[in-house]
Amino acid sequence: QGTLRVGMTAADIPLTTGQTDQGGEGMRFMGYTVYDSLIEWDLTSADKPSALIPGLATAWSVDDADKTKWTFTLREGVTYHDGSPFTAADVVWNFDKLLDETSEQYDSRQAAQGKSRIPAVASYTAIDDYTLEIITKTPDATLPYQLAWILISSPAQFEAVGKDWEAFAASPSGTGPWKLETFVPRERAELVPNTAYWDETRIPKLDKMVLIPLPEPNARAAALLSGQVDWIEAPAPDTIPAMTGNGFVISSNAYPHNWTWHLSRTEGSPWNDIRVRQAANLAVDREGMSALLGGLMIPAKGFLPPSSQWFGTPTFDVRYDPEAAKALLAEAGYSLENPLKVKALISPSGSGQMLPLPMNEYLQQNLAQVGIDVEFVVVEWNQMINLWRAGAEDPSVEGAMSINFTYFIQDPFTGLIRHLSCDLIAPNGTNWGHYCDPEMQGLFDQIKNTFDAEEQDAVMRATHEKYVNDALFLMVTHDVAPRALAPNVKGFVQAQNWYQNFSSITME
Amino acid sequence: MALIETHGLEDPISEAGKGYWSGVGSRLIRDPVTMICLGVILLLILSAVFAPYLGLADPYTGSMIKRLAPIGTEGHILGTDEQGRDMLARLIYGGRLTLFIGLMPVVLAFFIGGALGIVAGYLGGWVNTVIMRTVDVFFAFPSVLLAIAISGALGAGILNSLVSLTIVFIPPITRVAEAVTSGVRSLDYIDAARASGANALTVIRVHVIGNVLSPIFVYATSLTSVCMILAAGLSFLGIGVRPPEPEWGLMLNTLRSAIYINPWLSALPGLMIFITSLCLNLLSDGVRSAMNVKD
Amino acid sequence: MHVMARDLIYLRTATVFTYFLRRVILMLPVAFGVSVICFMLVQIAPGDPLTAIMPVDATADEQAAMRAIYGLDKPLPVQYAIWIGNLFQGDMGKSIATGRPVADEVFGAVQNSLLLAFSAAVIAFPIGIFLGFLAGYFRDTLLDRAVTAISIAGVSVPNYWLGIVLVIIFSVNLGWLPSMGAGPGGSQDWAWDWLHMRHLVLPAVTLAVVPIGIVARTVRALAGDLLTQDFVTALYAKGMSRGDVLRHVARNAAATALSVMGLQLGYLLGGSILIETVFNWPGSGFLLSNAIFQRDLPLLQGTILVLALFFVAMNLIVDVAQAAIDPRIKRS
Amino acid sequence: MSKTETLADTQPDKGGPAQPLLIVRNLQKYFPVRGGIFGGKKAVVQAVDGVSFEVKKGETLGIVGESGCGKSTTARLLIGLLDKDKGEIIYDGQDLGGTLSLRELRRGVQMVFQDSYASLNPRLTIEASIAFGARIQGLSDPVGRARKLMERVGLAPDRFAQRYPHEVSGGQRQRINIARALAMSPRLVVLDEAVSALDKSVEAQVLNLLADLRREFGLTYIFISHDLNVVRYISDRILVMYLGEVVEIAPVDDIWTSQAHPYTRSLFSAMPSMDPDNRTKEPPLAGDPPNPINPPSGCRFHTRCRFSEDVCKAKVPLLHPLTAGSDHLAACHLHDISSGHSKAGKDVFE
Amino acid sequence: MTENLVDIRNLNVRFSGARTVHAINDLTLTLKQGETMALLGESGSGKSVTLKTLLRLLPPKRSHIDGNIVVNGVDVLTLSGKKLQAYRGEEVSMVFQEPGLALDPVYTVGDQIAESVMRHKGVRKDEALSTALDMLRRVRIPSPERRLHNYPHELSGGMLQRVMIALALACRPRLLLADEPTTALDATVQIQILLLLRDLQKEFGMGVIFVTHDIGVAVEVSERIAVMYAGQIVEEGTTREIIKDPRHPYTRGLLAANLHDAARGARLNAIPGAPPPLDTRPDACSFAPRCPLAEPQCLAALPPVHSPNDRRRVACIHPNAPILAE
Ligand SMILES: Nc1ncnc2c1ncn2[C@@H]1O[C@H](COP(=O)(O)OP(=O)(O)OP(=O)(O)O)[C@@H](O)[C@H]1O
Ligand SMILES: Nc1ncnc2c1ncn2[C@@H]1O[C@H](COP(=O)(O)OP(=O)(O)OP(=O)(O)O)[C@@H](O)[C@H]1O
Ligand SMILES: [Mg+2]
Ligand SMILES: [Mg+2]
Repeated sequence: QGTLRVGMTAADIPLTTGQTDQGGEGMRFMGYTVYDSLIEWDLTSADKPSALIPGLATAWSVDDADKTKWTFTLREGVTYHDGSPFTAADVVWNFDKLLDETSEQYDSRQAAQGKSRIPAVASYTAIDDYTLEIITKTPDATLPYQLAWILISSPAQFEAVGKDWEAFAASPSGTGPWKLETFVPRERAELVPNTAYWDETRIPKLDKMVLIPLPEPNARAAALLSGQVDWIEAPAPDTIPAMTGNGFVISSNAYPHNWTWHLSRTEGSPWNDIRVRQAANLAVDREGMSALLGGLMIPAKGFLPPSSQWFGTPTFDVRYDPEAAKALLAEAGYSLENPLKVKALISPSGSGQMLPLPMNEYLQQNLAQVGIDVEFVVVEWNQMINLWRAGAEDPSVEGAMSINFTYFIQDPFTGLIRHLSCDLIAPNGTNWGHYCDPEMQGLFDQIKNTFDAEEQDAVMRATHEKYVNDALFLMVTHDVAPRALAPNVKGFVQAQNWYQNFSSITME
Repeated sequence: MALIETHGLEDPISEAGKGYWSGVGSRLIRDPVTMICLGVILLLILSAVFAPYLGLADPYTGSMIKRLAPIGTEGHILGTDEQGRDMLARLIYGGRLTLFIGLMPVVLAFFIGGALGIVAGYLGGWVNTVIMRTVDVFFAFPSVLLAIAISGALGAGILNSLVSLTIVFIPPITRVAEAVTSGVRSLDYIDAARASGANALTVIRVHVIGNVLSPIFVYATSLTSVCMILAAGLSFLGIGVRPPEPEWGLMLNTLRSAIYINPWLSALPGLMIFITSLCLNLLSDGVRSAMNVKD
Repeated sequence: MHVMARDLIYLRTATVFTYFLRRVILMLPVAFGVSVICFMLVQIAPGDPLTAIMPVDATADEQAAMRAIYGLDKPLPVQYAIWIGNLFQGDMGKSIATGRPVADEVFGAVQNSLLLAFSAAVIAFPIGIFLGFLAGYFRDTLLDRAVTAISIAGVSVPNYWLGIVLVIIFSVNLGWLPSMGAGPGGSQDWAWDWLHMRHLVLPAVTLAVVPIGIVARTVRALAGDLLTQDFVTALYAKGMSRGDVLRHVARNAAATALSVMGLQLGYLLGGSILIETVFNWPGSGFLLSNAIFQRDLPLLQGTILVLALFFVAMNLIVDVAQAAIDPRIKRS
Repeated sequence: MSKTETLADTQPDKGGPAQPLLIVRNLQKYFPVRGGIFGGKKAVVQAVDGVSFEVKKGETLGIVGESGCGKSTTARLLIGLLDKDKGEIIYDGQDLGGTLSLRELRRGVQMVFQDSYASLNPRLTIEASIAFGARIQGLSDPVGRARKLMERVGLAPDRFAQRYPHEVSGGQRQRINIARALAMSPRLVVLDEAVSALDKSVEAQVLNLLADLRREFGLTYIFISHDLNVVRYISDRILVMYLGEVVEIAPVDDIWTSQAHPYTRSLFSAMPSMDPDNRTKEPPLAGDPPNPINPPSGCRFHTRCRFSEDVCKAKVPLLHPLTAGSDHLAACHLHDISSGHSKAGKDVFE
Repeated sequence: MTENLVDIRNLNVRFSGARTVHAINDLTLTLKQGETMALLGESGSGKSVTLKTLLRLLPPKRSHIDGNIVVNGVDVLTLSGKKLQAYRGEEVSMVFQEPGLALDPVYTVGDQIAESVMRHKGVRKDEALSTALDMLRRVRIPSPERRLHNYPHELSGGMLQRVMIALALACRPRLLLADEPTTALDATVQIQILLLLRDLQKEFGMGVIFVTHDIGVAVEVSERIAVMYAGQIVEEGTTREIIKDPRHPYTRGLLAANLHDAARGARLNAIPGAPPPLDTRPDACSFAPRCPLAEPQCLAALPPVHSPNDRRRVACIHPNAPILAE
């Protein structure tokens, strides 16, 4: 019971039509609340990394003979908020919404958000009401992870509001545990429980959940402290003492996020020398940085958080050891007197970037102490995204040899493959540093072709071990998704995931 | 017939031969408030200029361990900021940038707008029409809005702030310069000068500039405090000076969350902005009354 | 005699109306200039406005497709022509970030800003007038000094900072007033009750500080100036009381004071961006700062255009009202 | 200071003594008044309309008339501070805009303004103000000239040269203005209400000075005033203006004893009497002068004239001699037998 | 004493502030009921200050007044509050030099006259307006009904001064103060106003103090003339006496400078120099530095007041000196 008022970091209510915008937060509050996907994340546990579980699909399998052909069995008896039943045809309709520009339900805004999430999908057919077939372009074992992105909106509702996404946005309909009751752009959205939700354990206990965009961290803090909201996302570290002092609860947990310097591996980059890469990783005093973040971080031990199921057992120990770093640099021919000079791209802000400026300046000091002189190229966040898309060889990066980026690393593709795959070298893909290594590429292929989940996990671990051992990134820290809760918010379990389950929450 | 105040023929004014500016000066000196404000501003400017020689801590590097040290901490009289950098040093170095982007646009606008206004006011006719109608368009934007719009479009950066603020302050100065100039233009001594055969340039140089400059100047000084607050506001909003530069508006922004930990510390940049703009305002008022220029 | 009076009133109304028409016509080129400046804002902006809304790993093709949708692939004059053409049909384009029509977004936000601006004006103007009158009347006394000090402090204070301080004191520490938002249920279900109006208090007070100073200074100068004029002496000379004289002075000051206040209202509307950000007030300033940070240029453009036109209209109203109040209409 | 010294730079006489120093023909100046919905031209002030007169070498022409009748406008037209709409200005036989440039004209014609304070640049010392014109005209030793002139107008250069205008009295400022005008060694000085703002006692001092200077430098004056006594004292001939037009010109004694134009007559009768036993009984004219924006048709004075008849409304009277060859000219139908006025040619005033 | 409408005794007015001005120094003046007196003097001689003191219009903070003023039996200097308001406008009223500045620009002239009538006569607005209309008629304004609803800026200078006079006389005051009411007007209009005032004075029978620096104007309106110099009355007498038989050298100088019958081309008999600054209280003859007849004793002490007949006086040691040429 009760009303939970949430202060989001987004500046606006995320897109309500299905495929949301506003990044991870959009999916968290407006995606998995109002909608379901075929395959979902298990958000019930705080103790272990979340795994995929059945959503609107109850089972899926890949054809033994044709590894591009997948069959999905869909859940029966699921109805949308508008009362219409969910069938396989709806899934096809939703894929067309994103992929088929000629379909009447094609929505460029949702497509912009969703299309790139399912690069493997070639075609899809409804075999019967509850069986769906998907053909992938090439064999790709990561398809389930991709499908976890895609949210299913109600075709019947689309029809009912006059085939207009604008109108649909105002009264959306999905199959999710929450229904959107009202919404005022940029101000608030009110969600109420979907009492007919197919998973009874996830029928919300609250009467209402109100989402309020509060992009400014201090406004968020003030709103929480003055009792106008009960929950805020990402409290500013310095406001936390005031909150805990007043009985507010800080919830945090590891989740698949990292804060790194993506290194350039183009011709002539000093980062091509593994000794330099390792030295840099050894030079960073991650514990010291923790003070800056009010302890709300997990020092990096690798590219993935230490608690990840894919962490493995790398041999290179990412730790703070300036002496070792100096030794390595000396081998590579650099010293305090003759420091290595590098340029680094950073941005003063950006979603998920934590506190980019102080953190980078801190890094700069750390690196200077072992003989790496960093000069920053500071650009706006939007410009940074452009530079990230352009890649390390693009002239517009002005010779920068690294880019400070934070990554969503929740699944095999976003977690590992996209950063270093030879076929994704920028500007055609997301491999900013132009890294291309046959051995790594082999591992990536293996991931895509390993259809057994556990075997696939093993390959993932091997891949991550190579990430760490070769020190392919400057691995700095992981965010812990802090959120501050009023004392009377009970029953929240923070999963190790970008998304969260709000159904268990009650207000006292 | 009270047009003329009459003095004795013998020696009406004891300080005969004394220039206009020395009169202004002596009136200023007798005004304690203005002098104090002048002192504060001079102090700020001097300390900003000579910051590197004051033996201050490095305003760019700090230590995370000492972050947010309270005012009065040993070695950091005014405490440290969120990155453990010395506040005193940052405030003083911050004065550099803040005063620079707070005063420079007005200075630039004073020259540009002043020149435009004098030309428009003296020449009149279509030159006046073109200049003043263009100025009118800019007047359609409230100044804050215009500054934010241009800065918002151009993006953050010192140069961009300078450009946008200068654009904001050119129109009002042009308008005042035009009004003052056309007022002076209609006075008999301008006619007398023209009647002696002097060309427009000479008349402007000898007779116009000297008489319009001080009202324009006084008006411009009254804009400095607005400009400073606006410049700091841009930084505060994140579209002015970029971190890690010390700038009061920006410091105010980055120290905002520290208000829960160390409220006095986070109030310091705001206080500096307030004091400086207060002094600028009082100074401008003082100069105005000393020059006895009517509004 | 009464017929004559009515004729004169008619004449005056007619003059005011002619004046109004002339002002409207004079306003057109200004409005055109405003539209050009607003349009140019997008052009001077570096970078690609679409970046912010695409997922970071969107491909080049996907971006090009989006660009075409927003018409950003056409040459400049064409874009302007389309933009201005659409403007006349009330279409200011769509927000890049939300896809919603800019017009809807802006007008909703401007309403909220107006609410805030008017509230600030309701606080600022009476106080400013009162203080200014006091200072002007008791010119060169201690009271005058005090009022001058207050008004200078008012215009010197960075109000965004003041806003933060007020929030800490009255919302966080004392818990008396809410720190953000336009009412417990958002701006949509605004009502004139305390529950809603308490949300207005802090932002309106913060916003009022500067105009209090400005109005006080203006009124002080006006009153001080008027009180030294011959007609005031003449009023005393015919036996008028202090109150009568003040009435005359007030009536004389009305037109100028009104125009200053009208402009201030315009400034309040256009200048509240920082305050709206601090208080999360869903107004035009808040919208503008969102537009800036999301590089939502159509929205930026639209918001500024509407605010500027509002300001132009405000000027017009003020001018005409001034002409209507003040019998000495300027004829040139 | 000898006379020749100062006059060394004076423009040489061109036309000889018979050539009038200044001839003005049909001078016209209309000021547009903006208004109307489109802010366009709506009306014109007919400030000066068809003014003609001559000024002989060495004489003083007084111009009188009520406020707004175009005296100052005429003066400003004469030295080119305003551009004339129509008409000719001939200086010593040379036509302005033709053989004579504006710059040359300004060497020969200078002006003293009414408001002694506004006509001095507050930021220049007195010496600099006086020297400015001479410097512009490229005359030798402008500062020395200035100091000599200061001495001549009765201001000790040592005490006054470095003062600023606000540091001297009104009478002294007007002396400075006179010195400033003389610094370019003009031949004609236009004095626009030069003594009107001064107190009676100071006025007398300045008038004495002007008379001395005229004699000493052989100057020609155009002396504008609304004070008939002053004009009478200083002028040789008097020109009367009404609403932008010349209504009468005559030698001072002629006009003093018999005014030909009804307006002139009213103007003279309006002078306060100085005899307590013989005070004015009846105001000579009723009402205020009409607005020059839409001046009355025909004779502009007809709305206030006792003798007004239809012809006055219809026809513009021309300025012509009262008797052939007379230098007493008037623009009135009463004095034009052929005008059709019923009382034309009769002595109506007694 | 009671037969005097105005009785000013030993009035001193001093202004303090940035510089001290001893504007009025020991001024004594009487006016009988129905009499018109011209106060003549050059700029700064204290004419306006005298009038303002009579109406208590000087800024109370910066002006220091002492002496005695009785108007119609009322001790003016002790008045305050309601009594002062009743006195102003009802007993005594004033016409100003610049009617354009002395009328409130945003009220119609009718309202401004009516306002005064309402205040002093306690009548209703429409009644007051008809009084105003009647007054406008009496000052001979053409089409007064229309003018009643005009704003000041819509009227010409002469018309405004008529309105001002109508306003001043609306409550039938016993004393009218006129401060150079015609200086700003054209010659043809000035004479109209002067004659109007003369007529109205006869009609209303009030006392008038008329300030001017123009002797001709004084002659037109007044029976008596008092000549002021540096805050003092240097000579007083009937108009005829002052014009025909001036005794004080300053009065003589003024008359000589008047050009009225100065021969053309002849040198004018100008008074040299300029009036003294009034920063100290004069303890000698203020005119002495400019006086052709000055003697050492003039600079040593205040001159004696010589009174040849009852209401005639001259403050000079040479009251009987023959008129000198130059
Ligand atoms: N620059 C101008 N623009 C418009 N009207 C003008 C201008 N200058 C003069 N006038 C008008 O022309 C008419 C004649 O003015 P002018 O100054 O020549 O009169 P004047 O005889 O000198 O009067 P005064 O005795 O008041 O000095 C007046 O009605 C005046 O308002
Ligand atoms: N309010 C005041 N404060 C200070 N000094 C004043 C004030 N009013 C008048 N004076 C001074 O008092 C003296 C007499 O002034 P007053 O106005 O009476 O002169 P006036 O004879 O009316 O001259 P005018 O002919 O110029 O009107 C002047 O020196 C003037 O400067
Ligand atoms: Mg004139
Ligand atoms: Mg006076």
